[in-house]
Amino acid sequence: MDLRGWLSRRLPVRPLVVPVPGGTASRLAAERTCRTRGWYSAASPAEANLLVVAGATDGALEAAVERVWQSMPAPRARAAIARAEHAEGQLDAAEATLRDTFRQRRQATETVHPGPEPEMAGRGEDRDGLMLDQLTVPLGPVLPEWPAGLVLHTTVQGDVIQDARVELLGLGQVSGGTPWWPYGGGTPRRGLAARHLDTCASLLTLAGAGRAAITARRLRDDVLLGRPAAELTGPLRRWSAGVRRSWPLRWLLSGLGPVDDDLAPPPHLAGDVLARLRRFATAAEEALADLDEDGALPGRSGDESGDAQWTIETLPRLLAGSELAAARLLVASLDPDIEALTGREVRP
Amino acid sequence: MWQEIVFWLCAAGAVGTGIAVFRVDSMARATFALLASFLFGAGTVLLVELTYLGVLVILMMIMEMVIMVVFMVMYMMNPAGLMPMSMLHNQRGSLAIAAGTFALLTAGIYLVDWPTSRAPRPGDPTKALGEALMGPKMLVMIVLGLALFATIVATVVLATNRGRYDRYGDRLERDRPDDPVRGGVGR
Amino acid sequence: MIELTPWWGALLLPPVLAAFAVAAAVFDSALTARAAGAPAPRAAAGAPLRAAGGLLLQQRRRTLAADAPLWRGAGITLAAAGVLASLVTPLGRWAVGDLSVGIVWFNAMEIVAWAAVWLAGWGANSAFGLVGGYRFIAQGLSYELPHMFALTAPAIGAGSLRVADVVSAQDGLWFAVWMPVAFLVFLATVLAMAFRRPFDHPVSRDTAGGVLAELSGVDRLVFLAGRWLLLVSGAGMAVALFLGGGAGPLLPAWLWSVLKTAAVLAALVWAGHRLPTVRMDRFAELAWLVLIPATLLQALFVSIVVI
Amino acid sequence: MTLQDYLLLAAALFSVGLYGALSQQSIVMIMMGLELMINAVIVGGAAFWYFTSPDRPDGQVVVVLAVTAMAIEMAMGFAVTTAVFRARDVDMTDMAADLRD
Amino acid sequence: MTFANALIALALVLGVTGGLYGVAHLVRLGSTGVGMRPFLSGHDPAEHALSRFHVRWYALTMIFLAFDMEMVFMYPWALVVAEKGTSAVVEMFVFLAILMAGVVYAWREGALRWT
Repeated sequence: MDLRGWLSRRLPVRPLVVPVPGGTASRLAAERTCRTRGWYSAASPAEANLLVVAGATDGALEAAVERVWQSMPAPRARAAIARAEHAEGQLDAAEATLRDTFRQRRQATETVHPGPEPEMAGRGEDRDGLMLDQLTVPLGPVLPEWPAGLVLHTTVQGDVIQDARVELLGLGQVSGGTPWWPYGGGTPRRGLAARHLDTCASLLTLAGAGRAAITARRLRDDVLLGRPAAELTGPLRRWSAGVRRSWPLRWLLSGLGPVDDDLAPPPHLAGDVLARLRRFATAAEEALADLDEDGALPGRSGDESGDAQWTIETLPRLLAGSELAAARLLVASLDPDIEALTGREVRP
Repeated sequence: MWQEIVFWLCAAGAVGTGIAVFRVDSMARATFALLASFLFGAGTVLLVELTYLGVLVILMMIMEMVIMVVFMVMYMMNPAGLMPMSMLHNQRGSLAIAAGTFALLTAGIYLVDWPTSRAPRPGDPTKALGEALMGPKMLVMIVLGLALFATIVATVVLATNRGRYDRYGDRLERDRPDDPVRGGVGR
Repeated sequence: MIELTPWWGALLLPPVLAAFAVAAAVFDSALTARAAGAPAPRAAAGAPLRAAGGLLLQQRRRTLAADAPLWRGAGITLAAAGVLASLVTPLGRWAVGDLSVGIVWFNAMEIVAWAAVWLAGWGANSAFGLVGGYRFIAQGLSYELPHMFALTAPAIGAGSLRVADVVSAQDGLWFAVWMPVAFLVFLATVLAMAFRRPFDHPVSRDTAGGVLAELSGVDRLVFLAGRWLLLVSGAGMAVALFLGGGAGPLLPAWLWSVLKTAAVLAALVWAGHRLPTVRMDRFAELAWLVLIPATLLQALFVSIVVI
Repeated sequence: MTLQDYLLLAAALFSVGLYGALSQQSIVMIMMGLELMINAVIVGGAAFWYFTSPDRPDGQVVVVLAVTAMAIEMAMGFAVTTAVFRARDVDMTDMAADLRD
Repeated sequence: MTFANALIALALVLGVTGGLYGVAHLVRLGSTGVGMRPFLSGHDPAEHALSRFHVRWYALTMIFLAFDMEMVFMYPWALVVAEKGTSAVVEMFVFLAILMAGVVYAWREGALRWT
């Protein structure tokens, strides 16, 4: 009885989806396929066994994906999804390689080529007077619930970010310079509703509200699949009311990552993480209310390049002095769409 | 019979890990060697039918060693022992003093004839301790209570960088403290 | 009323706890599957066992310059602590161990998880693991004192630290009825003790799985099994201290214990799915300024009733 | 398992702690030496209670006192280390000898 | 008897864990990945993470140490409170009130918040 084969046939697939600028459509398709197949996404390469690269990668992004691939334990499989339609097929092929123990055993013996040797951490000043060691923690391209293509090189002392530097990767890949949101998702209002739901989903996952996040993802996929508005308003209203009235979320997210007025934020990005979450939830509801007309677009306007540019410029100031958990929630609440920047020349 | 074996095992373990505390160079290993020494010590206390105090030492020592490791890793030069360096001074002298005290103590132990008591053992030593703390030994508890209160105040004064005047303004007039990180209660 | 099982009783303790742990894991994955609209939740029933098989197959990893002995020891210590914590918890009429200070023993065994989780985070030589490990100690410092006072309330009610006496003292009225605050705080701190959602900040996704960021293969399996065992032991102790252990009208005592523990476990896992992750910089003040006075007043109320 | 054996163990622990406290430079390591000594006091107290006066609770009170004293000593030690580290930016006893301010 | 049962249960747990490691060794696909780089979102680590971690709640640890010693007295007190009557209750809760006063002072000083 080949125990190894028996086990690997029953192995649950744990995908690690790598979002890439220009690959939003394939990322959404990959996420939907994984969710409907009951594959729960992994939080780190140690936990993952399927690396899904949603879009074409180049240069530094390719190197980052390669390093993550090296640090994934066997059995592991890889799927590069260039177009959304191929998502199903490529994921099936990847699952087949994953469960093929003979190939996995041969693959597992590859030698791991080591990178540069890290040295001891250096010390730095801190706001509470203790000079202790600082680590450089890049919150980079391959991280769960992270905007595609954004890299934040942060210096962290303890778990507080001392300073952060923004870098954008994979901008050259955006096909034809037109961002996917909101026009890629069918009518602009449907695309906008899906965009707000996507932001809320990643923010709620980071805040730990698992059920609300999964429901948001299901609604986002249904909106993008073109299901009629009448069918979606009921569940969306319940979800949105649940998010807005949840007192634990209010207690946990209020006063976090405040954007005050002297930073001149776009109107819908002002306030703290809780205000933005509630604003996006109501905006998704309004966008869904009259789904197929073309009236004024609530919440984020169609063109997001202004938001993304503002976010890229003010992120270092916002993040200096904030904890890692608060910083992740802040970036998820701003959720800059890097693809929107291709239309303009980029000044990080 | 098995009590003898267990006792000598615990004794050897306690002294062995005690020595390892100062031999090993990674701070995390030093602290958990000290924890192992305490656990072996608690083993001997359990052997002497003081179950409450034995389990109490296990409970309190694990907590204190975890807190100790937090500070060891925070302040020591190379906490994980990745860079070989020695933090010792006048090793010779201290070894001599330690060996001397040990010889002195052992001589004392074997020369003095300790009183042995035929008194009846109490049924439940913990209840005896409880009655003592409530009765004749009440002074011990209250004095230690005040000492703990003094410790809280002293540690807060010594360790915190920003006091209430930095948070609420010089005349404590601000109603919302300006802390870097918000807390759960109040603003 | 509770008598000590012979030596083979101790052999039964880990399997019983493992059965409870698998049942709780199945219920947890069924809840997640139902929320995600994945294929029939029934198929999710096998998910934890398949996941365990997958982890057995997975290649183990050791990061560069990691403190391997301490790191590997963390998972095994957590599993051992999870099992030893319910040494004194009675199942119906049998208890594997009978210590005159059973409550203090349970408390000591769950503190072992502090050292184990910090070691799992520190040993991996990874920034995310380190942050996760330190988050668990901050969580421990916040939940521990309300937890201890919640444990002391039944001890005062029964006038003894022996779990068997506490169970027999609940013949007339279960302690959960006249010590509600202590019961609720105890259930919340059992979730915090086993770092289950909503207190799963040490292993949450914002630091790529925190303490679990570098664990893979059988080390991860042993660590997660220890975490489930700790939750099961906490639920078992909640039944023994607050819900009258094996007491119940028709059914035999051990069946009552099984049903009550299953109910408490289901409630804990279900609560986890409803609440967001609690961050410790918010929970610390709440614990010290709200939960501790609440449990102290509960202890005062109980001691006034007792004298 | 006689009183002498227990006291021998206590003496051994005490002298290891003494060696550690004297030979280490950093304040935190000296505290670990101190704690080994208090561990010796705990074992000694328990032994005295069992062998010489089990009917009187004094031995147990000594152990409780030792545990509490260790906690207080640790808390104060860490507070002093934090204060010294913030003021002097070093935790070596030699360099921190001139604690003027 | 309890001591023997505890040892048997511990031995069984360690045995099962050893068994799991054995089975994992049997069905392994590849040897243990040595020298793996920790996960930093696809970048190589610049320094060892094992560094002097600046903990933000060190004041909380000291208050916890002091307050926790109160539990040392509370457990035996719980046994005798029934016989001793009101004097024991008054004494213990005066003791607790003193310590709670310390905690409220620490809260005013901002010690319960992250620095």
